[in-house]
Amino acid sequence: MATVVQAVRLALHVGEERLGVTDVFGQDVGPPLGGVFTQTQGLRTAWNSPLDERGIVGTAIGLALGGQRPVAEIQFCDYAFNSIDLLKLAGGICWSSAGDWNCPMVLMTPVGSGIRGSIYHSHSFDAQATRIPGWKIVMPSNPLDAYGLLLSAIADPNPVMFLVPKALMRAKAGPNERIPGEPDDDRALSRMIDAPLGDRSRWRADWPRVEDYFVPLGKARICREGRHVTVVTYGRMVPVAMTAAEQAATTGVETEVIDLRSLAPYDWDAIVTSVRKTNRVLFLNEDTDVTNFGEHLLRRTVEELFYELHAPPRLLAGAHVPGIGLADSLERASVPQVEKVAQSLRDLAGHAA
Amino acid sequence: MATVVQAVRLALHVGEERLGVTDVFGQDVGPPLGGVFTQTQGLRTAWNSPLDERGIVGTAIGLALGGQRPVAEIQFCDYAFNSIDLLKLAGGICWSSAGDWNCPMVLMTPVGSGIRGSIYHSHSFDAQATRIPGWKIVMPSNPLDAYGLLLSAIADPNPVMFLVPKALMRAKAGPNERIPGEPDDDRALSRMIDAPLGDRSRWRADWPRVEDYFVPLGKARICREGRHVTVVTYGRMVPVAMTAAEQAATTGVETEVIDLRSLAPYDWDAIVTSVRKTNRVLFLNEDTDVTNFGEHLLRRTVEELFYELHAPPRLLAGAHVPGIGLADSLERASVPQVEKVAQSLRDLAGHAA
Amino acid sequence: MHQGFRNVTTSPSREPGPVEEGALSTELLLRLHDVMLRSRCLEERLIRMNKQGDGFFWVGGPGEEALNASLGLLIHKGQGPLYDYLHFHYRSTATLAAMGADPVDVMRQMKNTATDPFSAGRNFVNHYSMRRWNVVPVSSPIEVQFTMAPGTAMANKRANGGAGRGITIVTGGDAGTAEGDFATCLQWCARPGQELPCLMIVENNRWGISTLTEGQHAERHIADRCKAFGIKSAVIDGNDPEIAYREVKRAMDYVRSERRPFLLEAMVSRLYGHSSASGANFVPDEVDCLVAFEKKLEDRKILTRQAMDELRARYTEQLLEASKRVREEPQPRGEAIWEHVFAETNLVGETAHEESNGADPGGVRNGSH
Amino acid sequence: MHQGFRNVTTSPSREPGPVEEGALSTELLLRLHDVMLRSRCLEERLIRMNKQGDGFFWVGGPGEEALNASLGLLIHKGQGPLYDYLHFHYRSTATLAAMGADPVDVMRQMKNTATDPFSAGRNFVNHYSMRRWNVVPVSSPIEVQFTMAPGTAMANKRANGGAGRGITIVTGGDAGTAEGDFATCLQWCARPGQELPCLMIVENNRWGISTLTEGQHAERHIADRCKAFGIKSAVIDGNDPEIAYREVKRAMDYVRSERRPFLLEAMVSRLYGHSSASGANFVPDEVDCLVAFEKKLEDRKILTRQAMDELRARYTEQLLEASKRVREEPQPRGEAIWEHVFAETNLVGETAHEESNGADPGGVRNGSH
Ligand SMILES: Cc1ncc(C[n+]2csc(CCOP(=O)(O)OP(=O)(O)O)c2C)c(N)n1
Ligand SMILES: Cc1ncc(C[n+]2csc(CCOP(=O)(O)OP(=O)(O)O)c2C)c(N)n1
Ligand SMILES: [Mg+2]
Ligand SMILES: [Mg+2]
Repeated sequence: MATVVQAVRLALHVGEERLGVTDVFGQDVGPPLGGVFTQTQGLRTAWNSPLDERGIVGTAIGLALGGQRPVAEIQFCDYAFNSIDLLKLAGGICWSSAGDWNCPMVLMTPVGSGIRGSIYHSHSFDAQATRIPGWKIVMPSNPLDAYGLLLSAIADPNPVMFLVPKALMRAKAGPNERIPGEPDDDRALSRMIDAPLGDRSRWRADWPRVEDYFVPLGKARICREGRHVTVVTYGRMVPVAMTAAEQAATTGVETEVIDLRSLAPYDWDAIVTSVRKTNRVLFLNEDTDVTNFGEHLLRRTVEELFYELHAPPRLLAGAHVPGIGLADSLERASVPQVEKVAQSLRDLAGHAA
Repeated sequence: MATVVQAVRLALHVGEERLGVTDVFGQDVGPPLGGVFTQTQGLRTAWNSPLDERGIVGTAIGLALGGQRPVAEIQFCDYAFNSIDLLKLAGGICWSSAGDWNCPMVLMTPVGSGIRGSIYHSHSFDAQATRIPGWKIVMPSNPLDAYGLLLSAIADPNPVMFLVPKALMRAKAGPNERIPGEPDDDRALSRMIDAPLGDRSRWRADWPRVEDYFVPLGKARICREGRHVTVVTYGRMVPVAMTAAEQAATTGVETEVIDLRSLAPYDWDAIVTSVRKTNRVLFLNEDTDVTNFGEHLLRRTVEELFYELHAPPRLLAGAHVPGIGLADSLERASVPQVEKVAQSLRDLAGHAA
Repeated sequence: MHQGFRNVTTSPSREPGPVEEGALSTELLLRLHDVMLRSRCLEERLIRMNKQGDGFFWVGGPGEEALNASLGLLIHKGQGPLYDYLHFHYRSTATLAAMGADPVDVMRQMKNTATDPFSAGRNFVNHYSMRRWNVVPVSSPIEVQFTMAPGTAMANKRANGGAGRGITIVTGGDAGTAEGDFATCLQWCARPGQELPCLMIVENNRWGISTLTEGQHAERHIADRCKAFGIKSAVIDGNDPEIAYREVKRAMDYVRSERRPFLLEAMVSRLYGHSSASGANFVPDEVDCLVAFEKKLEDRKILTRQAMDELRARYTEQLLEASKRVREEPQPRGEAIWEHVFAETNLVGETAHEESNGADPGGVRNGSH
Repeated sequence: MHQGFRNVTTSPSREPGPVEEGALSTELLLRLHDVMLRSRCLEERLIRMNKQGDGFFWVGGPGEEALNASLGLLIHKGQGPLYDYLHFHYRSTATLAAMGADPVDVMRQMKNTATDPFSAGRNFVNHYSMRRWNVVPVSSPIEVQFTMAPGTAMANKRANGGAGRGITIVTGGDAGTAEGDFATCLQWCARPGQELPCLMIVENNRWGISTLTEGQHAERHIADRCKAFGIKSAVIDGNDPEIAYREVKRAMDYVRSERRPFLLEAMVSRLYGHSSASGANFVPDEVDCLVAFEKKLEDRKILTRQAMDELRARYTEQLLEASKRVREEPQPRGEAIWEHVFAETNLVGETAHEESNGADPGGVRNGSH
């Protein structure tokens, strides 16, 4: 099965060959490295940029306005915070011109903690991103969604942010989550598209003939069905929620896990349907928990479903402190852990109707 | 009575003379203009900077680390979005160094709509600001608070954001809100500290002997007491809430209006006390309503006071679109208006216990 | 900053050839004058409208007509990467006038009517957007246009398999060059082997609102900054349309043919202050490019004073009449704020897909072709 | 970017005087060697620790010891604006070694122990913070230190009524100069009449992670960018401690006495790749400043091979022993994340208030005096 990082690479290849992608660029995106996570190895249109995030975002906007199809990368989302104004600008180009222009670009960036990245390789970007109107925002939790969401992002005529959880880069697809057309044998796939160590000057990727697979933007995925509690989450917290659901199940709590996948637009219907069923909901993400996107979802839930709630809806998110510390103990104390999530599920289920 | 902009000027003067302020700087902050809203006229330490927000924020950090007491201005908060990374950096200096360093700076910037500022002179900054740990954040709604909050901001050993609602710059203090020491006669005050039109090369401010008045950071103000509904708001929405409360009162709805004044730290006790009394709460601000600070307050309210709520708590905030349009009709449609607020109060009060 | 710029027409690094050559034809001089005059009359109407309460805010380019009229007449106008991409700031009135923009539309934006074709009443006046002429939406933040310019310049360079002649033109003020974004543009346009056909124009009026640039900038000429990057440049008197036209053309020809960047710094005037926020009153002590040019035309017997006065009276009258009609046009509906947050189709793909490698699925999928 | 830098010792604009003059005393050469060697042994220990799983990440400065040792020995070390403010990046190991930082503390940060005095286990190794020596917290984002440097340089310039000798020193890499923040530093340090005592050092190893700077940068020398601002500069071979020491001293003396900015570009090596993320393996094809210097010392009979080998063995042994002890030190408690979000007192006011005009209420009020 492809890993997330291989799925991203395959999607970008399809983008180049069939969806008109003209540029995959950013710091160390081109040869010889092909991305600090190997996500852009072997791509025909990949190139290295100067070390200048503002130049990367601005140039991507310009390329898009110039009729090209850029996929720009910010090496770590931690380094996108000097360009929030440009992201707002991109999100406002269609609106400010009253529909005269559109800006079809994809901004790709690794997010979140989980790799002992210390203060500046652990930031989340979902709360910041959802504050920027005019952008569509997606965040996969597995290889197949990474592939399908990235194809949709590329095909969309609007700016789309593709947030990749760092901690899941090497995560493999589940048994029935194979990318249509990928080889059955993992090692075969690796030999085809993973660049060798050492000299790569003569290496070329041998791309498998993967098929189109578009995950519609704005459509959630129910990863697990349950009657007692709903967890609304995305990205790196999806596997955490799944494990916690397993634990809760041992004490008879049946948890429904919703992987939102798209944060903008987001699948409100999926949330409503599930909360109507379970009457109890936990919003889960790893971004800091003051002015957090989960708080938006919770607010809307309270405003529209107040009388269906049998327990106070909850948010579990990251600690509102200036950074995530390097030490394991610090990282664990900063973002939601399985035990805490499982406990919250039990607490919520414990509330009588 | 002093206006907000005069109160800011008086506070900065006291800062220079008695609290060790060494620099009041930013674009057009120094002579001859003294600020695009006249807020820095006549100040001894005011100077003009290059047109470079990143340089302004970075230099303020450096001055603070160098033992100076800078008050830096971003001319409009709309232009601070290219420096979010630097604001995060400033907020993290103490934490990242485990308490070795602190960063005593004040960042002053006009916020919000209400002056027909169009797309780039109407942004709010409260949601963005509250996402940045390590900062204290204040936002006055009247001259006396502007004076008292700014003095406390200057005296604090941490970075403090002073967000001034553009639309209230010329708002006057209420009868018993005189700044201690300000002259009784407004025109006298104006003659003393407002720079004349035309040539100012020989003009000097004649400062009144205003006294110390510190509004503690983190302390809300109850602007109006009521039994039926609580409104938690700040800045420009305070007068809006007060007028709406008046209207609601005509139909027997008694509204309690809380002016938060400090967004970080915020006065949770004041909210709890009031909501315990009214059991109904509206959170009101003009920032865009996806991932909004009011949603944080609402979330916490739901988590901690769920069983005390007799009605679904509500948020009224700005429309989540890329900008605020120039036309009156567009601006009004983008941010909460009195009628809508009054209606929400009636709706909330309408819910039986 | 060095004050003797009025004597400076070109800096040592200016390329190629001397200034003196090639006088402009009478016909061209008349066209330049006509554009400058029409643009000035429009600005004065806009200022009047603002003072009468028709429109909340004015900003524009009176004092920059000589440069901008020249620029507008020389632009390779059209849609898509075979034509010039234009990243303007808020003082480009004369440029658009030269290109043929309808002054009534400008007044619509001034009055933020629903009929404003550039922003439907959303943006300030002189914040143009015209995709059919590659005019990228003008936005208020200073210098951000310099981060986008390399992107459209890449599109220009690739167009028609590299045989395209379109270039990217980006304009900005002097004070704004202190933003890191100006350096970004220099850096990205000069990448070795990846040089971009981008004409950067700094319209130096020596002010940033109330701040004299010479108090903040140590550069003798802002244009000197591009030398370290091997980018050619010129510093010119932008108040003389004859110099301006020749130098803009020279710079443009260089960028068009060499497919390399060029930085043109033009010394200009700011005749009505920064904007309506600073009163928008006429500043007597700055060179008025229109007055100076009209004197020349009179001395050279190309136009009589009377003819020019009549022309001015006619334009003023026409604009006044039009402004009355604009005043009657509808304001936007409040609900309109929800429109155009997202695009349904890939508009920018329309003219570009034949140049870009591969078809344009976004557009195709959304049936915009 | 131009490759012939090894021949270049100084650029035309380098000021003042020729390079040849003033050979270094034997004692100084020995000190330089000792610092370089200690620093290299420490880096090698840190890399080993990382490979053995003691510490998640390594980044440092092997290959920059000649320059950084010289810099560290010349810094005017102390607390407050009368002393040098230091805005370093993550390759300053030898600088801190020269200043006298305890290598055990560095290993503590490597192992993110609770005892790490720079960040209490929060930050990566070689991300120093030492207020008592004006070492501003090193942070990972590239180039942001260049936006802060003008601020501390203003404090230096004011200190002791303008009679202070402290300066601000800011270091960074070559690729990072593409960020607008580098231009910001040039702009702010050169303001006419407001020039700042700031020594900017670009440590040019020709790489940004996997990207060759010459492919992205058209500048023949990055230092050329300061010419437009009237800022003096030099480009030197940072791999030769004799050149480096002389040139750093020359630059520093200029900034200290003239109270003006200076940009020093030093060509250096990157001997273990970018960081542990790229393997942290020794790169044979780059000049090793320590090997070259030891050869010189041997040829000049200043030190014998044997003596140097023994010294290296001793340092290596000491560091190994210390690393074992560090491994036993406690890790931070999880709840520690809540500490130091806010400061209780105005620490930075302690030494500064006598220079700044007016007392320091924050500090006073919070009783820190
Ligand atoms: C990023 C940003 N900062 C500040 C402002 C406010 N502002 C508008 S115009 C201006 C001065 C611009 O000066 P210059 O670049 O010389 O252009 P000019 O107006 O003189 O033509 C400023 C500071 C802005 N619009 N954008
Ligand atoms: C703002 C920012 N962008 C990207 C990165 C990731 N990154 C870390 S080091 C580096 C390369 C820096 O190259 P250079 O400035 O030459 O310094 P060197 O590492 O070569 O000493 C990059 C891109 C970062 N740390 N900060
Ligand atoms: Mg100007
Ligand atoms: Mg480097």
